[in-house]
Amino acid sequence: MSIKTVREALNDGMREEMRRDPTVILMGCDVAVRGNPFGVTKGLLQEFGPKRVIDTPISEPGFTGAGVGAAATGLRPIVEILYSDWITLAMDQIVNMAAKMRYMFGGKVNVPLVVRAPFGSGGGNAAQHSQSFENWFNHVPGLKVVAPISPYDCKGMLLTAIRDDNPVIFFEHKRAYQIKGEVPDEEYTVPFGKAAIRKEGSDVTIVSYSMMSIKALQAAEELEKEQGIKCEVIDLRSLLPLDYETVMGSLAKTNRIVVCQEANLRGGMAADIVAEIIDRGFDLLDAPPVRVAALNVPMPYNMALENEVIPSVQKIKAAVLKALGDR
Amino acid sequence: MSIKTVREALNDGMREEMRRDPTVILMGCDVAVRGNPFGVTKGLLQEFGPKRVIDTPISEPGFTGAGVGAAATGLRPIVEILYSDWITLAMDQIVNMAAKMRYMFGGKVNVPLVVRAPFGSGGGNAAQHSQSFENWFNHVPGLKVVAPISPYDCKGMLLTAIRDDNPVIFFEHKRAYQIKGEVPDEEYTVPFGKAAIRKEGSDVTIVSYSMMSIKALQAAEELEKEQGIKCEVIDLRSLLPLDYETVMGSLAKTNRIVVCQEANLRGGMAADIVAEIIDRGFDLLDAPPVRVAALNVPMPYNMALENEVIPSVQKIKAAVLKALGDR
Amino acid sequence: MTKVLPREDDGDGKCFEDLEIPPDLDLGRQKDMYLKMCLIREFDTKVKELWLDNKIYGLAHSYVGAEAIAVGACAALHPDDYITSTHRGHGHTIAKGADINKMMAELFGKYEGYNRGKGGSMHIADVEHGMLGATGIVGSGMPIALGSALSANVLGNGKITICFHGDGGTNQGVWHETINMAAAWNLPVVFVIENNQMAIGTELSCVSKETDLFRRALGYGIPGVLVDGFNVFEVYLAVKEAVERARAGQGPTLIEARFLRLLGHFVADDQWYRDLTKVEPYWDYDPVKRMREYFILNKLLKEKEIVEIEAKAKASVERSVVYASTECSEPGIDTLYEDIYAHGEVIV
Amino acid sequence: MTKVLPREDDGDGKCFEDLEIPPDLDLGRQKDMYLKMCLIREFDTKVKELWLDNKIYGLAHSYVGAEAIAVGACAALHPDDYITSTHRGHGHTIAKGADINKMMAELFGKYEGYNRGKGGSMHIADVEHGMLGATGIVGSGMPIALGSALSANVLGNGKITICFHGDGGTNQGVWHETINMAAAWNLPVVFVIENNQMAIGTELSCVSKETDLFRRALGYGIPGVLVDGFNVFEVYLAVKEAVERARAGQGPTLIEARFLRLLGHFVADDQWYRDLTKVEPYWDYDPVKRMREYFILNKLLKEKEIVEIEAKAKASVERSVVYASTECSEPGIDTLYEDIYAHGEVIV
Ligand SMILES: Cc1ncc(C[n+]2csc(CCOP(=O)(O)OP(=O)(O)O)c2C)c(N)n1
Ligand SMILES: Cc1ncc(C[n+]2csc(CCOP(=O)(O)OP(=O)(O)O)c2C)c(N)n1
Ligand SMILES: [Mg+2]
Ligand SMILES: [Mg+2]
Repeated sequence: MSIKTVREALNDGMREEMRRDPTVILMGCDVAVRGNPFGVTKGLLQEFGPKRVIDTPISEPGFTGAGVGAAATGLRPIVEILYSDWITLAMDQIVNMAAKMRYMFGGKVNVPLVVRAPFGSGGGNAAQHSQSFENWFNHVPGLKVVAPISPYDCKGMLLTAIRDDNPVIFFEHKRAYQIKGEVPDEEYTVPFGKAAIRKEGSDVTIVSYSMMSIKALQAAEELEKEQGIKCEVIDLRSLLPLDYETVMGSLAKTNRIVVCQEANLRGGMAADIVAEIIDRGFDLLDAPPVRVAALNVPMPYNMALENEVIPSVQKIKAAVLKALGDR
Repeated sequence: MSIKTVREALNDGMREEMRRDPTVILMGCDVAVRGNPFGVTKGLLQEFGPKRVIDTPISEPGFTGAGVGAAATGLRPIVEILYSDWITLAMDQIVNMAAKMRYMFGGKVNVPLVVRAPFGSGGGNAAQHSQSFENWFNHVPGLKVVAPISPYDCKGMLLTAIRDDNPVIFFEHKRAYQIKGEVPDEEYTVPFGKAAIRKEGSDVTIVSYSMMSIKALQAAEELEKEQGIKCEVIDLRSLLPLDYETVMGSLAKTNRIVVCQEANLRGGMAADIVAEIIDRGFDLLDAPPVRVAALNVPMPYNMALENEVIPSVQKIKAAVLKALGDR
Repeated sequence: MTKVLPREDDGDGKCFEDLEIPPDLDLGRQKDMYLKMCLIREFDTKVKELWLDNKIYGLAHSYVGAEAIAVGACAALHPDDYITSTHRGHGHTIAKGADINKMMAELFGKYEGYNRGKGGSMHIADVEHGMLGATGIVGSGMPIALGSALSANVLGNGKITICFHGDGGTNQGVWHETINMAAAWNLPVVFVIENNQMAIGTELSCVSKETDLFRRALGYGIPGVLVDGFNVFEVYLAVKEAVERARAGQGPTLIEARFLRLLGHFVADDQWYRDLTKVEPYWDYDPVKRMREYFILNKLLKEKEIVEIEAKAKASVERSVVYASTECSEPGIDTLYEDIYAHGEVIV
Repeated sequence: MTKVLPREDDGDGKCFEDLEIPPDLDLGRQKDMYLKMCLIREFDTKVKELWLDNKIYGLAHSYVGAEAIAVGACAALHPDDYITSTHRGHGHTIAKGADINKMMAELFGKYEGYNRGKGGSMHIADVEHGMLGATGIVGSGMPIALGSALSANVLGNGKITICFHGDGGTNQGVWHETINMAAAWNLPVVFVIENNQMAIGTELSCVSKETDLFRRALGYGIPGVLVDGFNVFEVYLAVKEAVERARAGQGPTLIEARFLRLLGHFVADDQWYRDLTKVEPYWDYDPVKRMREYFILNKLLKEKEIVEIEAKAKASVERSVVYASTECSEPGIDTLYEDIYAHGEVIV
């Protein structure tokens, strides 16, 4: 085990996988010479050369599509969209080509493509650099969607994503690169479709992912210390497929549930999870599920306003109390 | 009153509004010379000339963005994306520009843009010509989203959309153009944010929109005739804003609810509505809300398979019975 | 090869020249090419009939009139090279060597079809023969070709990609992005514009000021070539040269094959929006007819031999209809979730 | 005007020529232009300081070194003409006549800012002066310019649009789509490429084979012009000619203003990835310095007069900081839902 940051874990993941498998390539704006503006891909050009680590022009639709075509013909491309807000540019290639090619062609091709999409809010980056669109992709059969947050999961799921023969949208949180944690020195992978229980508890289940799972954990710890409330915190890690077994198992224990997302509330993933929970275990619920999410506004620049929009630890705590309201 | 098809109602709507307001223009692939492949814009070129009725190159991102720029500088453009599946190409301009410009610029511009996007499935058009993405836009603050189905609503809401000073995504169902209905001869509009109750009933509320509201009505009629079950059928018409007052009012009466969408189930609008219903009136529910939607598969070409995927009258009826299950 | 062909309003189309005996194609290969052209002609003539007869559904676009392009271009390829396609993919698929039975089965929505009945006309694909699939979204095949060229480059397998696309497709953003990247990275890809001067009902000259599309090559630092798109040998020669450049590591070429759309946009399009008297004269350049005349004129084949080829094509297509309609099965409901994800994984 | 300027690796940059007295700009206008260039220089020098001092946050990109382009181009416009911008928008905003106080207030996130504190550097907009907003998504301003040109055409109001964009932006699909449509429809728009030969850490020559970007104009049937982007008068003259063409209904022009990025990509970029010794010589062409020398050399202004202008710029910027930091208010939480929708409509 070593202590690594998320940045290092992702970098190691790509490096090791590129060493192991010569068909893995990386492409995106500034991933090569500059090692990506966040430093995530540093050193890869030097080790693997410009044929496999490719600085693209600013052509997101085109280079994402090139990733699809390359994936269909024998490579395992990792495509980077520096801020996931701009994945808007590549929607056609992701949704209408990557996700559907295999099915449309009767199973004759695999599309082992990874789209790395740093996402999330914070830092006053305003409306075009702060968005979270995971539910858009959750809506598209043929894709897989993951959003790990710990260095361990980031590396382990990146390996799984690269090795998966399906297109995977890999949401890494752009304010998490400094987060540190233990990472094994030997090779390992983290499977998709398995949630992690970050904290056990019997009073309320908190379902979360990415940065929200860190906030949820903090909320749970504060609630325990301050009021003796025992929350069970689930970090989904994988959104499609999603580990409803773990979610429902926890709900069966707590009978109360809070679902958190960083995206705007309306039309988001949390609603989908709530609806599924209703389908799968309405009778388990002692109280209505509560959602925590960003307000339904474009992200304002002013950081005081921004802080109001982004779902906070405080709001998660309030949601837990609401879920417990009639107890 | 006259009997008109949806096609005629939409054509009349554009024509009358273009007569009334010289700032209304129309652009898209084949909207001018060919009057759109579905015949919806026929005759407009002849009446308003090529400056206002513009055959674009096949450049969806660019001409949608041109609509945004034109809207910000004094026009009221109607932009057509012939099949809404390809709105994937214009996501950046819609989501990051049209929806946010006003907010980002501190309220200094209006963006009175209408994006007409024929959507929906049927006819063996396969995976890239059958999709419904309304929940993507529902997720984006700054947009309005409507999906009328009757000729009356189509025309009335198109006028409202054109006159609205915000960007509106106008989903017309591409298999509805032949649907006939009464349309007033005089000018009228249908407001956004007001649902229509298509059938009153006291046993179960069915929430639906676009083609699903026609199927819901048929399901309700059959259920009434066959089993005496009285469904209240709500046609939302407007998805953002959404008339929760009507929905919750109906639920207060029936205490059971079915929510229908034509889009793939996972990540769709129905989940969002269910989650909102939970927030607004959990205690009103005598049974878990039931969703009806397309299966989570890309649309297959084979029409027998396609028919399995598209939500049917039969599935709505089964959902109603499920909602009544424990009665 | 860069003579300027007449545009639609030039009327008589006299600039199209007769087919000349190509330097490096022996008669056997020429006969092969003629057979493929006839197969395309027969196939898409039949498809129209079947569509109007409700045997085939969805959207189907005919390659009739464009046969010289797919056949001429694919003749310059190795069997394991790649091509990407458009919404008008039957011709490409046949030219690349597909089995017509499996194509027809696909259009009938049968499980034995290339796409197991899930794709239909607009997504016809024959990946085994390097045909990377038709796509219903204009322009969306461009970056796919970039990707297959990129993979050839990384894997060093020497494969070439031909990227077919229409004049309409040249105005999509990804067209520009794709050509710029292919040029910057010197990739082994040949871009073939099927410039039939129409996109549904929109004439190219209404949506692009410069209608000499091959001139755009200049902005990317790659060669641009204009050829007569009704002339199978001219297409062949231009593509062959481009393929050789690509194989030699000299990067992409942009080839504009200019011709005119002779039929409607899709099989049931009656073209009310178009002055058909202007189209009429261009039937003289019908590539199948021209090649036939070429064989006779140059005394390469006897009428009887030609008829044999034509009959063979016709019979194959007839056979494919019998196959698709009587010897194939409907995909079962149990196949619905099949092949969404690889290796049998199902996510409901 | 189409002489080929040296690329970065040519080293000495001798091809940049001295500024010559422009035929139609009187000294008053030249002084105005110099003041604007100084304002941009001072403003963005201050912004860097403030950002490093945590007074300003988010992403901020400096226009230092590019002053000649925005100022030269906007000098050719009427006050009610339009411009569109990029992520590097401060220079455009100032050149178009914005109030520096409101700009600085915006960067401080204050309610008195142009965007009510909701936009910040990357979305700075001054719609009243025709500045249609900065955008953080490279290329996304292109079709906005197409739209304003379209509206001018429909409304017949004679307004011209200048569309500023970087070399990086020229490789986005919408760039191609926009220029093609503008050409096809003959719209009153001037495309000005700020070719600083870099996009963050990526050199243009690595991502485009043809680095003479003005040559792309050929593919669209419009004029393409190359100018020295460090030379305010050359930019002015080229844009003026293009604006006149546009006003006369002769459609768009593509102007490449070639220069070199002198500073980091954004205010805190230390450029470790770049060989700065190659950049060093280009500081000789610093447009502010060059214009200053021009005034002296041609004996148009005395040192004292120049210093006065410079001091005025400096004082304005100092003043704006005082204004923004002490005389403005934070936007209240109650403004959160304000201006998402028009006319005060709130959808929670
Ligand atoms: C992105 C997109 N926009 C519009 C359409 C509708 N459409 C289908 S084919 C076509 C014309 C294509 O023209 P071209 O590329 O020249 O090919 P052709 O049909 O002439 O062979 C159009 C506009 C589409 N399929 N995809
Ligand atoms: C669509 C998109 N891709 C990538 C980025 C990240 N990015 C911001 S500025 C920039 C470089 C832009 O280069 P250029 O257009 O030449 O302008 P310059 O910064 O040189 O003035 C990049 C890649 C972005 N903002 N938007
Ligand atoms: Mg065409
Ligand atoms: Mg640049």
